[in-house]
Amino acid sequence: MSVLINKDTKVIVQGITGGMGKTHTELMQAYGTNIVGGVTPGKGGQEVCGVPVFDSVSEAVEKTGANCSVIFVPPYLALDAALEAIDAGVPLISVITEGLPPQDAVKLHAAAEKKGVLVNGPNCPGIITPGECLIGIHPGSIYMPGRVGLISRSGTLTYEIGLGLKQAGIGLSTAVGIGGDPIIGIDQKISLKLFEEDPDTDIIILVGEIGGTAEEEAAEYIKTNIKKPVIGYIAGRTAPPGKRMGHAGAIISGGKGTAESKQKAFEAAGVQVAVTPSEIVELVKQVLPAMSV
Amino acid sequence: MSVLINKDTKVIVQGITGGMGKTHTELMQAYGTNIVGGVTPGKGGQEVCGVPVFDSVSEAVEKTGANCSVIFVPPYLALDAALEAIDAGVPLISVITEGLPPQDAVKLHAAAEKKGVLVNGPNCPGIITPGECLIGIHPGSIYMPGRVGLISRSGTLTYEIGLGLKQAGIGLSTAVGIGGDPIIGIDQKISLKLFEEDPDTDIIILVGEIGGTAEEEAAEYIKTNIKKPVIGYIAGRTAPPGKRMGHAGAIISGGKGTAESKQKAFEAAGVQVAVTPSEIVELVKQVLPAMSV
Amino acid sequence: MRLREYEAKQLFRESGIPTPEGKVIRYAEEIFANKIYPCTLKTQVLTGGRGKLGGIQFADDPNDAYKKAQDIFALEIKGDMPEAILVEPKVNIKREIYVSILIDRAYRGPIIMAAAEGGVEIESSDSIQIVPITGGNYSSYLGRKMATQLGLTGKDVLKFGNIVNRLWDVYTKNDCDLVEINPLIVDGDGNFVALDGKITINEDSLGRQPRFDGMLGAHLTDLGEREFKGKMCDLNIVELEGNIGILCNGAGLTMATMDLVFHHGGKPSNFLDVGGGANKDHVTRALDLVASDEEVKVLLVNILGGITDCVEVANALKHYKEIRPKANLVVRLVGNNEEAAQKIMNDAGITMTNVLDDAVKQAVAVAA
Amino acid sequence: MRLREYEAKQLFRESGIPTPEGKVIRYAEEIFANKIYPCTLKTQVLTGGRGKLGGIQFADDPNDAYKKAQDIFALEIKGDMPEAILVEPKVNIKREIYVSILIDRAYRGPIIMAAAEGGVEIESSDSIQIVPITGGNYSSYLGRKMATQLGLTGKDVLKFGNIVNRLWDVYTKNDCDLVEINPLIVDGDGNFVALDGKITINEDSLGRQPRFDGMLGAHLTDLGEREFKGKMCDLNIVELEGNIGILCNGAGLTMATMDLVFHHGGKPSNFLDVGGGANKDHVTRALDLVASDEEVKVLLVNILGGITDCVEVANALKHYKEIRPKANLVVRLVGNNEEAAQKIMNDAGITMTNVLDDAVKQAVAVAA
Repeated sequence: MSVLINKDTKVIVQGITGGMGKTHTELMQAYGTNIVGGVTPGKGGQEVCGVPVFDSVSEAVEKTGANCSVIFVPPYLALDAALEAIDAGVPLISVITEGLPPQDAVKLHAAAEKKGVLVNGPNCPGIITPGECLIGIHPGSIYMPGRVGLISRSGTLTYEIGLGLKQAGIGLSTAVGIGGDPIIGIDQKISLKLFEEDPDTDIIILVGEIGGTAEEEAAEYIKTNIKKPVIGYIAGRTAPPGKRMGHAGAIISGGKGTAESKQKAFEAAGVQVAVTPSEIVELVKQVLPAMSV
Repeated sequence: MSVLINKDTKVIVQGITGGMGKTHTELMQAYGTNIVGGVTPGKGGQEVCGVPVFDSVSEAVEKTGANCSVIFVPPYLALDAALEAIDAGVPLISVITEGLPPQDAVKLHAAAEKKGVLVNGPNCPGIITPGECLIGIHPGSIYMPGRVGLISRSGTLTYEIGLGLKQAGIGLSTAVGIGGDPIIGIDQKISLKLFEEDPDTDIIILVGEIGGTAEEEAAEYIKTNIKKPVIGYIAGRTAPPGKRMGHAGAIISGGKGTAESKQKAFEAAGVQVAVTPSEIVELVKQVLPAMSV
Repeated sequence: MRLREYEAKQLFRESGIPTPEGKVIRYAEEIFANKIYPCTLKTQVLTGGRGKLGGIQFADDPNDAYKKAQDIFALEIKGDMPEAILVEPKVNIKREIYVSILIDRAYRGPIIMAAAEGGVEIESSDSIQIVPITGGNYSSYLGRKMATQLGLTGKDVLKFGNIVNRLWDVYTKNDCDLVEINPLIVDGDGNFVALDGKITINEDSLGRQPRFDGMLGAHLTDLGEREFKGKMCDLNIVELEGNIGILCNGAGLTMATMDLVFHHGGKPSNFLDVGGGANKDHVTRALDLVASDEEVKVLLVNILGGITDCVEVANALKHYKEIRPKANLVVRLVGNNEEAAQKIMNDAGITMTNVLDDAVKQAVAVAA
Repeated sequence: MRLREYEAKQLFRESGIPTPEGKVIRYAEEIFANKIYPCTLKTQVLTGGRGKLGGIQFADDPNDAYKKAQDIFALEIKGDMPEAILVEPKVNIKREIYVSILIDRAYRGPIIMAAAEGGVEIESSDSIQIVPITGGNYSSYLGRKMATQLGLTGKDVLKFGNIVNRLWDVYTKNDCDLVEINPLIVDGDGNFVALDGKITINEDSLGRQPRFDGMLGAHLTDLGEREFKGKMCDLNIVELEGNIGILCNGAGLTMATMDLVFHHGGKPSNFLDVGGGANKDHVTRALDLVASDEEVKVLLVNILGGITDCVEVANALKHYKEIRPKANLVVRLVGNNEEAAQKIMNDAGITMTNVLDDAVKQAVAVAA
């Protein structure tokens, strides 16, 4: 079992004919993801990566029965692409695209909420259920299947932790890369709820970073809603205040969004906090035997 | 009993300081409607018709506990006024204003649906529960309380029928003037449902007119959902095709929206159809004794 | 307010929709400034079906064009004389498409309507496709969705989608009831071009669309003289064939009253809805308008005052009676401020009838 | 991209927000064209707190103004030299208000933020009011709602609401992250005027806002030289005080790596996130940028390829090593296309470390 995606997920790729779309379609296919088609307006009728390309999402859904879309289109076209997928009734959409203007993101998420559509991202690595299905840009080979749920704001840091766990022989039920943008769809709370309800997830790892108050809110949520053990990590403990850290723009400003505040919130919610990525693995190892008792 | 409004309804008037707003506030008060305040941005703090004027709907709701708003503001300001009432959590809004641009009406109703707010109108006479509460511009004196529910697209025709019934000693539970615009909130179906569920309504009168397909849709709805007797009437049987009839713009065009089509739909749904307004009264008289058996 | 073809095309171009490079001429002699042949000359009238009636001609050279321009300027189309001719280069048509945006009651909002074949009989076409624009929230994919519904493929999906994007711009920017391109053609080079267009500006919105100020009158050619005058002072009158003038307030009541006149064997000479909240002056104008029809033997006034104050109507009737003491007048006046109105009417010597059927029967009897 | 005051005010005026009638001067001598006294001279720098540092002066006559203009042009504000002075007539301030529109994570959309008192310390004010603009759907009542929340009454509700309407126009039309008027003043005649303003254009949106083309560089005065260069080629580098250069992909991993360097007792000289999907050339530019810092004793590269192709990184490292054979390089490179990258690295004689902690420890040891 897993959350959000599994071996039965039928995926279409919006922007499949672009360089990035094509490359990652091949990687997803190599991983075993059931890519049933692609969408590039104006290129319908072609075949790319062995799957048909359609001019519209509704046509793709109708002809393939797709229930998930991964979006690789350029930033200024991503809102329209996502609205198209929402309108076509796709229940799960992963927007990989980085650099979506925030005013577009607001419209995207408002439309998704209205229709009850789950949107992963934007600016995210996607989701992987190891051994079953990969949507997005995760390097599939560095994860193994197992019973740990992973939630992360950062893409590459997700890989880091997946790899560390694999090297320790620990696998994941699903890894959800929720994305680093200020406004995202599937957030920490939604992911926590899904993992709590998933019978095949035993432990949850929550990887946060400085900036915003999402971790504090997640900690509040954990207090009352999550019974499974949660292990937390916060990137950016040593970041200088007032500087945008990296492309995702994590920032400590006005004394808000600090690692200390997040760590305290985690601890108050009973979340064990790791100081380094490898410590996460150690903590999981400690919790796992306790659970098998 | 009644539908939508009763003696406990607390009403605010948006546009209370305007000529029409003031006049009809006085008429509503004279009828006994519990007007708790008014809203005119920029005129907060004044008193009009013995009630306080507020600058915003949220302030008015907070201070008065209003659960209904009647809107008398000019056409190009009506969308904003209605959005303000929706945002302030007012559950029932009656937009009396005529001449709201259709593109504004689309936005208004989309916002209302999203929040589950009932909007009466625009371009409507409002609603009256005789003897208890009047919102809008109905001349209160021509109705009497009773057990007949009245739904009408036309304002003055509603009065005509209310008067005819009163002269025959028949009263109304509630009269809902749904308004003549192409896009309205509380429509025939919603009104039918409310009257069907109202224990103090025995018969329903449905007054339609040529143009559009609302009557045909209502007939379909009646077939499967309405057990109470329904008496129908359609204005415009003799209207020449292709001509806009009156300010509300009822029109038969392209062979659609004809009185014949509506009459057939009514008859197929078991709705008795009156050919003149006075015949409505006769039909009600026939049905009433049958019911008291 | 329906625009003429050349006006519609101007709005198209402002929003980036390609049209043929046309020129508007108001005198036949202006045709000699046209340098591109063969060309098309199209009469600029508001009524449809001008092509079948000779309003569209093709010309191969200046002399031919001059003769045809003279013909067209002299040609009345269903009572409408052309105010101009639009001259355009004749285009190479590979394909014709119909596309429009309009508000639809059933969808509670705007829809895109299109058909894979353009043409004049589009209303009755079976191939009409619809894409709703839910809540008025447009995004480009909706235009492309329509493209695929029409069976377009490849680059044509983007080209057609782009036309719809711009059509949406025309529709919202100008508060339109309808924007229509018919036909939207694909020319020899594969470009999408609006060959003919129809735009209806929502009349309730004219007050916030200053660019159309003062244009309404020149765009109402399908109305009779009284209908036109009424429209110009916000009185909605429809002229009929009979001899009973009807003046009511509200479309529903006016229609019911008209139906009732027919029902009781009478013939209305008109249908006049004074609208909501009419004051004395407005009602006076309405009364004058009906009275200006010499066929009218009796004037049937049926007013139920809600937003309309009965006193305002009574004062207008009093004034009317003073000017035309012999006019036949049947009056029913009920509703807000009824008692005060009653008094004015009594003082003016106008009798009132309380029951609608009685009033109608009385009017029919007088007119017979 | 944060705009200077005079640039912000230009956008304000384009959307109809009143500002004082100002003039931008770039040479002190231009002050003599100013005719209105007393006047205010304001240095046009990007950093805040200019008033306390002498960047705002008042002058009563041309000679006074000239002297002060010279002073201001010579005055550095937190490392920033003025590129211009904004000269405005001194205004009569009856009241100061703070108002802004910005995106807020918690509300998942834009909010109106305002306080009944303007001033520089607004961030820490207790009187901040918030009105969310749900789903980005603005309507005028939201501005008026804020007015009433601020305690404004009467005509001021409409005047303030009108300012917010226009501020929303500025915000959406220019793809802003933030539009702020501080203070919004009420002058002696009761008019609302934007006395100072701050606008931040969203950098991801610059590509669709052609009016700001080429302006980014001149609006980054708070960056170090390398930070500036990085920004200009889409490399996000933050300069620190140590001697270990860090090059990673992704903000989270870069921060985690930086944290780990500190954790193991090292001192990073910088933090560089090459972003997602970097190719060989981009990584080469990143490597050159870090290497240009003479303090860097060792370069720690930690790349986990997802959207980034490990081969592209390997080729960049190979090239780097060829040019600087003696440079200390600790490399960890895992993920998509890892085997092929491994081969390139082996051929180039660069050893790789598989475990992050090992890589960091190794770098710390080399730098010590």
